[in-house]
Amino acid sequence: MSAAVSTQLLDVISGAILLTAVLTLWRRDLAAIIRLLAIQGVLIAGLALLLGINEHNTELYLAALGVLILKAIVLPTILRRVLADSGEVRETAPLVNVTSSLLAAAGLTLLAYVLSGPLVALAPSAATRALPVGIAVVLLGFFMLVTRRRALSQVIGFLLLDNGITTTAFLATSGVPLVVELGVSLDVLLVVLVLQIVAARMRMAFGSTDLDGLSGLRD
Amino acid sequence: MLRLLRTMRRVGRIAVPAPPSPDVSSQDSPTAEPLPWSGSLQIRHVDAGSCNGCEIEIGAAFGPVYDAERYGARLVPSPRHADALLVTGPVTRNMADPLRITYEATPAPKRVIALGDCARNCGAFAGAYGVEGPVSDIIPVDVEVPGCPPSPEAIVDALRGLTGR
Amino acid sequence: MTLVDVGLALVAGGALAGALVIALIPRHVRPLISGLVTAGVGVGGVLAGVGGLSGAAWTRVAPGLLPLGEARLSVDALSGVFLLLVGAVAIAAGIYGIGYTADAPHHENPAGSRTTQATVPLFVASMLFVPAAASVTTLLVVWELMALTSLVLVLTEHRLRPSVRDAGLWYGGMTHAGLVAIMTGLVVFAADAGGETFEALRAGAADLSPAMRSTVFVLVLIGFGAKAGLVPLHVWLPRAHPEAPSHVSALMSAAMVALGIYGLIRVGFDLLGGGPRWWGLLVLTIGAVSALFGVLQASVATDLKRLLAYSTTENVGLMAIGIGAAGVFAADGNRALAGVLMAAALLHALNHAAFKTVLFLGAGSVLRATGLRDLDALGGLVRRMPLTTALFGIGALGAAALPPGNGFVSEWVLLQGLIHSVSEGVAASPVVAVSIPVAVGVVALTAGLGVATFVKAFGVGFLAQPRSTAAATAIESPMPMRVGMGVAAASCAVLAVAPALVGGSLDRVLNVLPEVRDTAPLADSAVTLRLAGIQGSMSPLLITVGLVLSAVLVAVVVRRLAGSAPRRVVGVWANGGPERNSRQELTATSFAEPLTRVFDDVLRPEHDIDVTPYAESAYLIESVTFRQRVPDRLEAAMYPPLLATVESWGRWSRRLANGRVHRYLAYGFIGLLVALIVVAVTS
Amino acid sequence: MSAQETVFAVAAAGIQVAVVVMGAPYLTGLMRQVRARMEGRAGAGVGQPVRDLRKLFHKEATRPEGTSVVFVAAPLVMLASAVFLAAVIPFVTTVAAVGGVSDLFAVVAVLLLGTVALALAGLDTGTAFGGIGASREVTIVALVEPTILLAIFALSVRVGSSDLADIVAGTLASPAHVLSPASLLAAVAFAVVIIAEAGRLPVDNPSTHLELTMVHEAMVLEYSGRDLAMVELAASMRLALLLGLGVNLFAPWGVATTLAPLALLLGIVMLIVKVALVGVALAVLEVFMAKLRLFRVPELLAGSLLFALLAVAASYFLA
Repeated sequence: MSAAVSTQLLDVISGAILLTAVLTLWRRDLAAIIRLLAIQGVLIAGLALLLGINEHNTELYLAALGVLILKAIVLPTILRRVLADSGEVRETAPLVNVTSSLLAAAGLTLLAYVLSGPLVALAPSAATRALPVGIAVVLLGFFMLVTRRRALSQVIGFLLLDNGITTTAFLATSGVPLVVELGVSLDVLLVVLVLQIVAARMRMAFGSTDLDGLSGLRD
Repeated sequence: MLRLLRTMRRVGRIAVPAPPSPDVSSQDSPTAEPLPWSGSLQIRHVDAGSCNGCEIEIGAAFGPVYDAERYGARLVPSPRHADALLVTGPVTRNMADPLRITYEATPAPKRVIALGDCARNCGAFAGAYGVEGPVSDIIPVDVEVPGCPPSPEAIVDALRGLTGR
Repeated sequence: MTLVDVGLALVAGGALAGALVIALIPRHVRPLISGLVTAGVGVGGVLAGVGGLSGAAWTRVAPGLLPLGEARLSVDALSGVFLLLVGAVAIAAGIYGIGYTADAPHHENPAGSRTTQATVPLFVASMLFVPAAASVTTLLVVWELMALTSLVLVLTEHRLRPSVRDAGLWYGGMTHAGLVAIMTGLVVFAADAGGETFEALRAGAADLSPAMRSTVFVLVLIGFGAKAGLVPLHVWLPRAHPEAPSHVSALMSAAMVALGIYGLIRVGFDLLGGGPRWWGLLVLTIGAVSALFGVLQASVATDLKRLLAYSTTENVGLMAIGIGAAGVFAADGNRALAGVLMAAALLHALNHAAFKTVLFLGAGSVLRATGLRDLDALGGLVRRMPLTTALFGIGALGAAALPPGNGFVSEWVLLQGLIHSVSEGVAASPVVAVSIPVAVGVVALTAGLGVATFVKAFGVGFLAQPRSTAAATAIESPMPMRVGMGVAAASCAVLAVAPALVGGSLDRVLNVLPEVRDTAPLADSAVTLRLAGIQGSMSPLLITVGLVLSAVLVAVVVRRLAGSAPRRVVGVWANGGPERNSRQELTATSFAEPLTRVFDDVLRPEHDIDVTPYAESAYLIESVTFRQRVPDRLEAAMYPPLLATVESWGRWSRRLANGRVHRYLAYGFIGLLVALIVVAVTS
Repeated sequence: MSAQETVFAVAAAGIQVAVVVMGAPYLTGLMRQVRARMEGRAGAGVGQPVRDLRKLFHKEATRPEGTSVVFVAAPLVMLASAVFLAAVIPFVTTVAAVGGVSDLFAVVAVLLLGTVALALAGLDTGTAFGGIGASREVTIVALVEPTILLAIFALSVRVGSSDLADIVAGTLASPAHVLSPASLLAAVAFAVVIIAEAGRLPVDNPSTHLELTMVHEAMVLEYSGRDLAMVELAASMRLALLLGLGVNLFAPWGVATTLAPLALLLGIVMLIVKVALVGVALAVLEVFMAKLRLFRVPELLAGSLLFALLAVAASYFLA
């Protein structure tokens, strides 16, 4: 693969990762958001694969496979099951309305570009130039975590955050060591499972997973 | 979206094949001549007091099965855009003036279709206290479509008589 | 004797002699004389401006004229362009004033009073001397004169409406706060530079410490920003401009506000010689916020003159965006781009002066004919006042930044300057890379909302059916008012189709500001506007001609195809209803309702709904009253706390003033001692 | 440019106008036909809008009492702006007779002029629906504007100019750029803009009969005869212009860079083919869409603004 083509592919994939992150903020339909998350998982796996091909790194192939299985298949399946159990199909009333969320997303992305400027300057390459995308996804995930009410949306925000960290890691260092990546991924899986249980408990207790209900628990 | 697409492919074309063009001379009304510059007929529908039976049939005539639009007929939201008024129901007292105003608002050349027995001769409502009279008492009628309610085929035939297609 | 001599002599002599004459003559001839004098002073300004723009530097010193020193005047191209601007506005406003200030048959026009009529030429003259002033003292004196005369004019109708007094208070407060800021800044500057003439300041600026330069810049930015109506110092505009007589509103909004911009350019780029990048970013940010906030308030305003006042904040914001971006690029060493952006700001100042004059004069004609400023009660004026409507339309086209209007031209140059901030392969600094796209977005949203604003002002105010008897019985304004508006509208038209004509002049202006000049920003070409240093060309003339040709072509073809039978006049289609009722029409409030809802979070409008049922039953409703008020949220958030603080200081300081003369003398003595000790310690 | 070339260039502009004026109604007809077929109907045929227009031109024109010259002039302004744009946008060739008219900002502004003329006419009738339509239209216009200008910004970075001819020629010279993230994001943003400006689903439903849901239609309720014909023709021309602009910005292949007759012919054929393809795609997509609530439209536009902003950011940082 020629350098120009791989750079272009890298740009397109990282652009698409950012796009899926933004779309998760846009859509209200939780099923569609989960689908977007799965697509994002595939894209991140593709990114790892591309970097692996570029650097002839077997470890990255394995990482790509791991990411694909976990982020594109396992986690979305779990989320779909939670969704089916909960019966809440839409994020009805986010704390910040969708229009403002999108404008905030624009601001966060620009912020990510500014923040990563010095980092890119350290080792300019095609991969590091796409670094802002990873950081932007982290910020968007955090934003979603902060502004959404449904427990499931929060889990999705958390996953978005994790996807952002993974993307950043791949772009910045061409992948963290495989062991670390696997460890983190298992952690994430664990967290999601715990959150699923918490959400189920919440629903039993309050009848919905609106996190505002929890504020009644303070002393 | 995929589901919808599959449905579309399964159903395919549901419009019935177009029957041969009706013979204009066989219409009930002698004045039913096609408009100049035929092939296009914009219609403003006026419900002058109908029981909504005719409306259901109009809906059917413009639905996918009879597809009156294929002959160049189209319902429009303003009499200014219209070539023909499609009037249903006996004209009630409250609708007599609006009907006149609507007729006045339609640019020439224009045609009026009285649709259904009520519009032609007040049908079952003849002599009722709230009824002013048939459409022809209020504005000049060019085409009459009998029936209570008229069948979609009859409506389509009447429209084709005006579009000339 | 140069053109500038003649012009400024005409300004000074005309204004002083004219004011004296006006004060002595009887009431019924005052409008004519005052109008002619004002226009004459304006002609003097235009002459001086043309002289200044022709390039030769001009300086005159009058020692001993001012109490503390000499009066120093100097006119260069930068002064020239603002002299021209103020002079031209004064000509239109002066002619207009002949009709506007005349008494109506049965009641006295407050704008015809002796004070007001004599003050108008003085106000114009003091404005004209601001760009000509060439020393700190001179500038401050004429600046204060301008502030005082305009304050007198704002208060003209104070007997009619209490809101005028309120407006005067706000205006006086803001303008003096601004004066204090300018004075502090310039005096500190002069003290450090070792001289108070502009030459001395220019020479001494380089030796100032960066902190001192920045202090001076921020202080003058506050002072001139308050005069220019930049957010958050804009609060006086939407109060004072609606309450002043309309020809004065035009002078204030089109000319005086531009002098704030003049001051900023003069001190920031000329005297201080440019500065670090954050100056530019600061001005850019303030400009962007002003543009957006101004247009947002304008788009939901229902008072025509208040709408125009907020639109002034918007347009000044656009100028500030240009100046700020020019500062950023000048600091980065990209002088070609900085030149284009500065040219855009100056061109926009000219365009804004032209269309805002038309609009305020038009609003004045409406006010005079109907007694109304409320768009919700206007309408249908196109039949009663056709010429006023047409002229207002020209102004609105310019203000909406649509081709072939004049506002479009300067916004195009501004956008071109902004979008060429990066070219392929050249990595821009992150700050620029973020702020410039956001600025483009702001300019674009401003343009879009500007369209909505002026469709509302023109469509609701002048078209459709009258919404009140006052609007239904309006009569067209007298000849001088129409001529005054016509002059301004004609200059709009010239600027709209042939902006390339001013290219040479703008280049000479930029020669004064070497920081932002590389080559002539608008290459000289009569037909097409070509930008120097960047790839961009647009021909307003050809676009206008093309549109007209297309319209003729379409008209001819349609006539051939469809004939030219006259249209049958019919009743309005009201869905079969009997007749149209002007209560069915959209009002300005309802027209702006979707925008109000979209920007609900920012505007936070206040609603009052009163439902009055019939006495017989609570379920039968007799009437529903709906009122909406969109308060200025920035003002509400910032000023009450500030005023409360000031008030508490005032209460505290009252303890100092207990009425004993001894104590007052003691304050003076202590003050003197402190000053002496400071001098002793520091020297 | 020699005299002969100028004549050729003027002729090319004339050809563009002729193609757009003749082709636009057929494009509308094609899109309606595609929609009808997908709904299982037979459809009125591709030529139906032409028949409608022919009839409308010969019908009586009316003018509501109490309207001003604005009401009469608005269709003329709208159609004239569309004709002007058909002449100056480089659809068939990038060689223009005169410079300085095909700047993208100016093109967008002239398009806006037509919109504003119609909005004023809607207000001028003094009816509730005309006013509502005008109010909604300018609201949408105000919110679309930032997206358009930012998308233009993103596109102009590549070639260092916002002149359409330069952008098209630049893309022709280096076609790989079309697949860059900046270009793709700008394309998405521009697609939303086209939908909003042309009044298509999900922003506006061009075939609605219900006044309360109308935007564009509500403003033209009072027009009849030749005035209505002009408005309808202008509306289809605007759709054709926007689609043509879209395809030429992102897929300019076939546009002639010379004035050779064969190249011009190819340009015309390619233009028709490309616009027809995009039109069909748009019509197919519309079948699956419902109209958005008016107050959900800002969400869509904020999304497109975000894309445009990202496109600009990408063109800065990934360049």
